[in-house]
Amino acid sequence: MNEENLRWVQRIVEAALLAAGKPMGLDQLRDLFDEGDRPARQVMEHVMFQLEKSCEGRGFELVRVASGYRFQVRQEYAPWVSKLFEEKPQRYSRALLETLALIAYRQPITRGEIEDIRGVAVSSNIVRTLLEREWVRVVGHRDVPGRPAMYATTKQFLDYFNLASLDQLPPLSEIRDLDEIGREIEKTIQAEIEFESPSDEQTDDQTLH
Amino acid sequence: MNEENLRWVQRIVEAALLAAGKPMGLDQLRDLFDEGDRPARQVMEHVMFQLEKSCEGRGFELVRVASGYRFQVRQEYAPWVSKLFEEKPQRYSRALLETLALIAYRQPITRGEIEDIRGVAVSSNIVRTLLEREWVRVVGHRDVPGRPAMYATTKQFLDYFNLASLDQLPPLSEIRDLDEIGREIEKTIQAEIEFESPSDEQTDDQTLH
Amino acid sequence: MTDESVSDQTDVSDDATVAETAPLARVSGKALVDLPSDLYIPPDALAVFLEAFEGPLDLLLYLIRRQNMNILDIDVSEITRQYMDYIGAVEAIRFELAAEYLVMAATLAEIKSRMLLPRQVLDEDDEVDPRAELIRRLQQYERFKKAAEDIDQLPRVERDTFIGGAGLPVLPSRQSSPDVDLRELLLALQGVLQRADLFTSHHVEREKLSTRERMSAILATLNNDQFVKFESLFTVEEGRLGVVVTFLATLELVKEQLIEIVQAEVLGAIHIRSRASN
Repeated sequence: MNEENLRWVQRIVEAALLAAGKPMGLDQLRDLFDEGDRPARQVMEHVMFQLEKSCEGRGFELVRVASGYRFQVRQEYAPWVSKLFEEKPQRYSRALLETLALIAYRQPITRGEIEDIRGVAVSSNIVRTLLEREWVRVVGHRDVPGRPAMYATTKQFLDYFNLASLDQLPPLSEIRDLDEIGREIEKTIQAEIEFESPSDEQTDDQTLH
Repeated sequence: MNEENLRWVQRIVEAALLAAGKPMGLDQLRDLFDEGDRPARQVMEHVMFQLEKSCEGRGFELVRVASGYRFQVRQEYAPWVSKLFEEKPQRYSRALLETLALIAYRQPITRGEIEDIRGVAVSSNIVRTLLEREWVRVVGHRDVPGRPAMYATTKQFLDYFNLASLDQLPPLSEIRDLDEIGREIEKTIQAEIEFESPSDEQTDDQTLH
Repeated sequence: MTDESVSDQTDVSDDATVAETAPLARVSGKALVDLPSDLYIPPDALAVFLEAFEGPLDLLLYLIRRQNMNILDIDVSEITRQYMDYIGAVEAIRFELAAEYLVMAATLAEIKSRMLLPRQVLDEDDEVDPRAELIRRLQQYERFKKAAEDIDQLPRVERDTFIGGAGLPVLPSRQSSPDVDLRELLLALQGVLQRADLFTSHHVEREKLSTRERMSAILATLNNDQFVKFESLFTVEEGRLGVVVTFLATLELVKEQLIEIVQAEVLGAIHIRSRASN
């Protein structure tokens, strides 16, 4: 494919992405072309790269999220652009975000398992909101009494938070092994008994790793 | 206003026009800026001119309509963009399929004869759809009062279903107890439904380990 | 390695920032960042106070952080005392207290009593040490609490970014036809036949479909009132089978009174003409 052809593909892809107003996958974009003109995947990847470059120094950028590519306003201009919309962006409660985090990092997970970790009941409202926003969906039922639904996140969830895949979520903090904790406690208790007072000096080497 | 400043205004205006999804007047655009930063109308006109130029050779352009400016996909890319909005074809009704099947097996056949076998009237819409699709054609008129048209299947019908001749269809006597076909079709339809639901494939690769 | 830095941030030892950046609650517009240290809490504030927590684990984490303690090194006696004080205060004003808070109170009480017992009791115990179990739960909860905060910080659509779109040019209308599976067609036919059987029982004969196909073809050839030579219906290329099919189709057409056959003289040419017409 020559230069002129590549630019032609690029303009059509650009036009389509702007017309769609939602993310489009490489294959969806390729399907817009008639069979004879359809660019190979490799060509498309090159085109997407060029398109990305063409947005340098502009008010928008090309971003790849879970369901494909989309043009979006650069984050630095959001303060001005947000004035276009009267409604303030929605804030989400901690309970909702914690539930969402558990589903995102621990999927597939049941409501009961979420409640075990959070230590409180999960309100039906929260689950409903997450389902209605299409951030989570039911992917099956656990084979235990009551057959509770198992939840997982969707591509829409990733799209909304500007992620291409779950790997891009901020990493979870490490957790100490239970046996290890047990041994630490043994030691501490030992120390407490010996000195008959809780020892503050130990704090440093007990820091999480 | 210096060059750098102008480009900054241009990027914000560009971002706002892309996000707005509707035409924006010059004053609406100026209102996005805080009073201290607000560009004069003259400056804005210059910015709009620059913006227009920046779309040269791209898939979209800046157009001026009655209520202001907006980005629009270039007309020449309409043929590709229109594929985005292609409606998914509906399924044919059972009545249509029955009519088509009877024409295939009992041709040449009149509408009245089809109605006799099906026990219900055949709507003109069905016949028109089949004629438009060029799956059936009129091969004559029966010499009875009303001179009803006699329908037969076409070569296109055979081509569509990958048949060399009607003989390759199973004989009527076999069709009466084709329970297996029923089961297979159920499966196919089920598979199609699953395939169509957008976020099904992701379960596996989204699972965190 | 990246995990390490994250866990450093979550470490309770540098906790002070958390209380500052995340107000516990708002009481009539004012951020409630810290709780009154004496235990006299006005009833209104106490209600808000409880709402500010996502449950007993969250409350415990708060207490631990306020004491500048490491989760792994909780002074159970002190934390239990503070927790009970809050629970007691809430109960005193007879707020409905969620069961989870009371269960936690019982757990804390159990841990405290165990620690007061001589050591051999702990040793002979095979089940999970309740203090270790509590620490595990606190750690587990805290990492997801942190994860929730992280998710909230991710740039998101409608707040930190906006999707770009442009107006559409005039689009040509496109229509596409539904796809049909042959088996769908056969299934439909089966349905008709079953229904038709209710009315007539011998509608279905053994019949070569090619005959009916040929009937249509012959009718299409006889498209005006002209007579056509009978022989012209046959082509050599089709071979013997083709001849038979055409012949059967002709007979069927005669039977259905769709064509007429004329022979002007004995052994003369046979002509056919459509009785149907176009």
